[in-house]
Amino acid sequence: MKRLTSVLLIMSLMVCVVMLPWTEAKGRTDGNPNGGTLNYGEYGRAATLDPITSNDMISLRISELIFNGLVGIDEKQEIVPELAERVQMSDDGLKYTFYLRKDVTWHPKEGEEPKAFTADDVIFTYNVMMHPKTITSLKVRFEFIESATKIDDHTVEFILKRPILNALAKFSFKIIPKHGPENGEFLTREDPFVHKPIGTGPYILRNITGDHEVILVANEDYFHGRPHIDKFIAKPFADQNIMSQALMFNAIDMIVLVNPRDIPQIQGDKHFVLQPYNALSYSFFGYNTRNPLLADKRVRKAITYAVNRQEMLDSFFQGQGTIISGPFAPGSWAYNLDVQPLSYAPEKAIELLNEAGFVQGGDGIMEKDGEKLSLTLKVPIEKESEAVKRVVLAFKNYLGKIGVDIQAEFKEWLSWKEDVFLTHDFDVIFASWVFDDSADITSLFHSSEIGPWMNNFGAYSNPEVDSFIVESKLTLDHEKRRTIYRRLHSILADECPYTFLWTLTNYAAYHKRLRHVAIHPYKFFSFADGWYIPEHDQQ
Amino acid sequence: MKLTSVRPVATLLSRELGITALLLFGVSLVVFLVLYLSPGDPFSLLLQGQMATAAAREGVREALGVPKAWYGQYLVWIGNMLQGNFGTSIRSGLPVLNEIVRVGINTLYLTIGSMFVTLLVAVPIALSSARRGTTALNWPFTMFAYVVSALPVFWLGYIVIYIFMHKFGLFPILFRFSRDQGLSWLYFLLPIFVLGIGNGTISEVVRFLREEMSRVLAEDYIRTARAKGASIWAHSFKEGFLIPISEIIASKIPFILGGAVVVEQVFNWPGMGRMAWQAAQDRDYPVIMGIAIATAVLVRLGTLLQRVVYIMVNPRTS
Amino acid sequence: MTNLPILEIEGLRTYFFAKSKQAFIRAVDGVDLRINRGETLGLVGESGSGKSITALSIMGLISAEPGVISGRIGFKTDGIAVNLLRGLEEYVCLARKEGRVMEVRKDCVGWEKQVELLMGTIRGKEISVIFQNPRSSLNPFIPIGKQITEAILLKGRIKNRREAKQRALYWLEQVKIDSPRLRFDSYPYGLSGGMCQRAMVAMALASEPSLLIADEPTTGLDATIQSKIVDLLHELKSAFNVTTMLISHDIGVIKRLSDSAAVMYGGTLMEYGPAGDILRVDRESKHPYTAALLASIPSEKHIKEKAYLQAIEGDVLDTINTPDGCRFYARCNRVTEGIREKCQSHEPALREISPGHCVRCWLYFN
Amino acid sequence: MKRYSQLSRHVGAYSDLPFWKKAAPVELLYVGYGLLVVALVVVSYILGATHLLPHDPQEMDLQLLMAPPGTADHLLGTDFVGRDLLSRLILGIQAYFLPGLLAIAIALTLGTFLGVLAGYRGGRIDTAISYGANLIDSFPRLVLILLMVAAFKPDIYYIMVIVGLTNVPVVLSLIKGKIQFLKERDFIEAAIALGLKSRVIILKHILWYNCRTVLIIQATLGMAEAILIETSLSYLGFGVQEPTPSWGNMVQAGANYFMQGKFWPSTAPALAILVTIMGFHLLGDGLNTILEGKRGT
Repeated sequence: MKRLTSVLLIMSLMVCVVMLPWTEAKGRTDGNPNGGTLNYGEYGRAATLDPITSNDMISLRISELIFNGLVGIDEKQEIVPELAERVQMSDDGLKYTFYLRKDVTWHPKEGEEPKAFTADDVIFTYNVMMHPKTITSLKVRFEFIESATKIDDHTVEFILKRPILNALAKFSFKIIPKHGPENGEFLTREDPFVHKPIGTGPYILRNITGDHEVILVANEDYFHGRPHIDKFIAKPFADQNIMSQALMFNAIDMIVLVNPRDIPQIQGDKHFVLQPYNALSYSFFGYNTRNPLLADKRVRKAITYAVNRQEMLDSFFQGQGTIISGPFAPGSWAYNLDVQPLSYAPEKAIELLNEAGFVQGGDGIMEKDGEKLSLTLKVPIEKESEAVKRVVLAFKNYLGKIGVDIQAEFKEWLSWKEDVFLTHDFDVIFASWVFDDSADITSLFHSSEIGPWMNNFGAYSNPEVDSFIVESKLTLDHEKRRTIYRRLHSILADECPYTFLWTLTNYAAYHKRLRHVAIHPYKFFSFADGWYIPEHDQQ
Repeated sequence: MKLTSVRPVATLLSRELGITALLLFGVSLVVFLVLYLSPGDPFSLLLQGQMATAAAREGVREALGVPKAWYGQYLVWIGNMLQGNFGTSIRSGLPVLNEIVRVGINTLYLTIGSMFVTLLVAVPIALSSARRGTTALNWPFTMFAYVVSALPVFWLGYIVIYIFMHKFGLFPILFRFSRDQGLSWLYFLLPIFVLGIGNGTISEVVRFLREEMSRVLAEDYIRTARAKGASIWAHSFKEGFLIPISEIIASKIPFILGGAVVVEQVFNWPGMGRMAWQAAQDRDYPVIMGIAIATAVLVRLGTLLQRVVYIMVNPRTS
Repeated sequence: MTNLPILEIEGLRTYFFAKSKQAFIRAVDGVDLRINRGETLGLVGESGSGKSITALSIMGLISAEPGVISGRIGFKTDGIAVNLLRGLEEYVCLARKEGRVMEVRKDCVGWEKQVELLMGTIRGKEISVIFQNPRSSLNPFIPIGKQITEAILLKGRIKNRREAKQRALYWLEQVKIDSPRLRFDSYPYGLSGGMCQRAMVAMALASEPSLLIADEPTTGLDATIQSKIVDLLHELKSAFNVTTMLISHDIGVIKRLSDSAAVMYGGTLMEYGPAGDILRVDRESKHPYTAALLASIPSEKHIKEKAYLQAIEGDVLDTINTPDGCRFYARCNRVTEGIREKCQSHEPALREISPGHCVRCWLYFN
Repeated sequence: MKRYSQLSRHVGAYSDLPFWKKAAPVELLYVGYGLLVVALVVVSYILGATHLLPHDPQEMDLQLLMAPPGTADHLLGTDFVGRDLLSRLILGIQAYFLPGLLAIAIALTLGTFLGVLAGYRGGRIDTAISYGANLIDSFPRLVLILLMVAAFKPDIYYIMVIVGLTNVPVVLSLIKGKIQFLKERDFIEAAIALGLKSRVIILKHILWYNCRTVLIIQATLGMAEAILIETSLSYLGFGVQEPTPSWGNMVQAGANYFMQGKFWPSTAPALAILVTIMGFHLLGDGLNTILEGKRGT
């Protein structure tokens, strides 16, 4: 839903901004062997492969292999140079000057000499991104940039509209070549470039097969040095069960996201490694405060009390996750550890309901002056995602125990979206947000965000929260901001506009012959050029 | 017979073409309407990854130069279609026609193949029980046919896959991951087999063919044939076999296409069914329309086949 | 004309089991017949008297399930001598409860196999049939020429197709179909009933059978056509002198075509002998049923004397529970007191009252 | 005279059936089986209504997910949220029965009506109707269903309406065929000549005497098809939705564990489907044979 980068990244930012200029990035001198092929399974297919028009996770992962940004992050989650050697920012934080590497060349276009990477490409990318005819979800992220100008062939200068925190991280957007797209001004999905993109990254797109397999080969003259593994092949699957079997039977070597139900089976097999990484998203039950019953904070809180989150986490997700009490990533600077998640306490829940004027009706359902406490819970249908079904059913079950009647209504994805964000025809929804970088929660809880196709679908408005949010946006002082967020956190935890559930631990599974596998929580393949397969396993 | 039946076939073809054109128009219109009625904006998928505001959504339409009113869109679409341009997929931006042709071939394999399997199973059973009535020989087979046509197709698929993996360890081949060409035919065979067995029509086919055949076998002219010592098969072939079979093929194509949607997902088969499903979820209307047209054409071809056979065979019509 | 029998039927019984009534329908109930070479036997009787079933039994076309046949049908030409019912009854079982037959099980596969085995060399080679209503009896999907050619090829004398076609055309001429070449390729639906019947005849004769069974060849055609067909058959008879078993309810036809005649009633023979003797109206010594039959058709006598035709009183025999006595008793108008309860209690045997002329009636047992 | 006869009046010579072959004709068994299945449906309703089920089909035990069969007081084990499989299995049929009937009703009534119209009147009406039928046949069913489901909501009744509609052409052509057959045999002219009202001819002589078997078979098939379609949709996620138990969504949920060697949660409902569909098919067959007085499987 919302664009994101790692929240951990934001923390490390505080440190590394001071560390300029960076140490020169080292080449592939680790002496690990080259060769071998990596087949990895994806659930679904990439729509497009360029970094601008594409907006699904699968394409995002692939473009991570093909392209580079001006800056990147290393395995220690620190900002490191990629296409830029170094960056200079003005003291007012409005001017960013990037000095580009001179040794970077684009992947060869068939029948052409590989072109060198220059400032023009950066400007081109920025312009294309911002062109009205280019449809991309990136636009909103870069509206803070005033202008981009080329100083010389290897120097680019960005002027910001206003100083913002961790701006540098945002310059990790991928650069596309000026000579890439056929159209010189904007990029649409009909441009051939989106299906055979060329980049500067460690892997070159060779072709897409009839079965929609994306085949990538090592870029011999990658400026960080040739990646170890010769070939990456992304295989699309339409059935997760089959995909996990494909792994178990060595038809593929890696699954980027393992379905929780398959974790035990894979754990049981010595040939495979399960590698956890942060899901960077959290699940919640969101309430529609337009419904007078739910406008009452006590009811929302009662529901939160009535739900046994730990039990669900344990029996549905093998306990792989953390229960949260607020809209921030646990462990991030914004997360307030003093606020404990509400414990599972049905009796408290009932107390609260009584307090709110509800009494047990004849049929065991709570009612307040004749009105039953019966809510419709709308859930989007996802093929074979029983995780969602499980949570929803359990929720219904828990609330039944305290006399709240839940009518679970599963709806097809797009019509669910309209119900929730356009017509607001729901009482409760089950959904997940991915964390916003800079942990900005404006769009979720600020009263100005109430309306069609706005993120504050529950029409939650609380002047106190509003004012805190505004205040936090104005300040640039990190500590100040931190305290404000801790405040916000505790308010929201108490007000329960959502029942915050958990942030899960994702698992990638791969055959143990893959070595030195480091995973970026979100882009996944950021460090893939360091992965390798020992000779004896390369067959 | 050849001579007598060429002319009527020609006239038939010309007439069918007209009808088909009409039907295609109807199909496209209805599908488009349904699309329009179903909630969800096809272009919202371009903005996925952010919560697109109403304004942003309009912006997209502006950018793509899409008419606002649905009939506008439809007219544009059909205008292009008549020039043989089916537009490009909203999701992938690829030209719809090529895509459909590419995956359509696979689905065609699947459909025709499994139709063949279905007949292969059903026909002998039907004929033997039409000729001889229930016998100790054909009864078990009949029951078998009934059982398999009562199985949920995807479950059958799972079973087959499971068996082939765990018993024969053939997984890589099943999914074309093996470079071993020697066994790759299995990849084609299994889905066809599963869909052919599990499309739930076998019992129907058996019943229909059996009834038709036994009706024909009771005809006077068959008695004459027997009195002549001629082969009953040869004499009952046209009315008792050819015509019913062509009818079955024509009428079952839509069913099997439906089954393909499921089987293609289970077997990871790059076909039209999967494409259709994806497109329907994205409301990717150029693709959906394209597929609707393609299926309609396929079905019409089936009907056409039936009519042609009927006319070729049946002297009364010439 | 030699007197060698080509077909000898002895005690032929063809029963059909009616599940609903749990009883046998005795379609044919003890028929003894012999046809000599070159002669034409006319089998006459009301509809439902078992004429056609007899013919079907001979051809082994009793497919109706469960049909039960017994007796003996000896077929004999130079070279072949078989009992066309050999071993059939092994394929039938009866389920009884206190003596009553509850169900009949027929191993159709075995039965069919056996029949094929027996008839393989007979059907279309030795015996061929002309069925009634030619329209439905000819394959509507195959041109008549083809069907005739097929018959010729099946006979096996002629192997080569072109020859066979020539032969077929020849036969089409023989049966007086005008412009045979044209008709050769036309389908039954395109031809008149008469045409079809001619084609049928051509097909039957084309295989040059040693015995021809014509089952109601004129039924379902209008009068003028009927007579034309009869003429045709007559000519063919004199031309080719085929041994024929002619089945018809039309005494006129029988009279015209047959040398000897058999009168059937209720599944068995009532009278059997030279056609001349039996079918002459004025002759006295004959079975009451025959007499009644004759009385029911117009003849010169009637026309001269402007006499009324007499219909036969009563209904055709109920073949499920046939009486112990004479089958015709119920309708007989010549029962004398002397023989009444014999008629009631015992069925008379066929008795030869003059050389070659047998009658099944107590009147002639004195 | 009876010299040669083996087949005497009381059919002496023919050997008797051995007792074990004196079974009822197979058709009766079919019908019996079919009726048994129908009876089971009724039983399911009774049990559902009287809460005589072993467990509350909605009651979950999160500590006991995917329990194998024979686990303490869960005869068939539990499903992916720890609900008792047996109880849900028993209720499963109810997801289909009434909706299935709806689909059948639509298909039969519309199909018959249009069929009679086309067959009896013929001419322009006929052509128009057959175009309509072709139109329906030409749609990609499942995709249409998905869009409909999206447009309204994934409710089995909506789905069944569509299924019913897509089956109209089948019934239609059957009825039409019958009528044309009768016309060829000059049956209808005869009836008219007898001075029968066309209402009588159609209802009594055409539909009742000549089409009832076809219709019955179509009905039984319709029920079977309803079940199978819902199952396919369940696999795609658009069948009967939780928490309502349906065999389709049970098989789907269970099948997720099939590859891990846990067969029971999908096998039980799959077998239920199998048994039921067989029941309806055989019921149709048996009735067909008995009503038409034909032999055959």
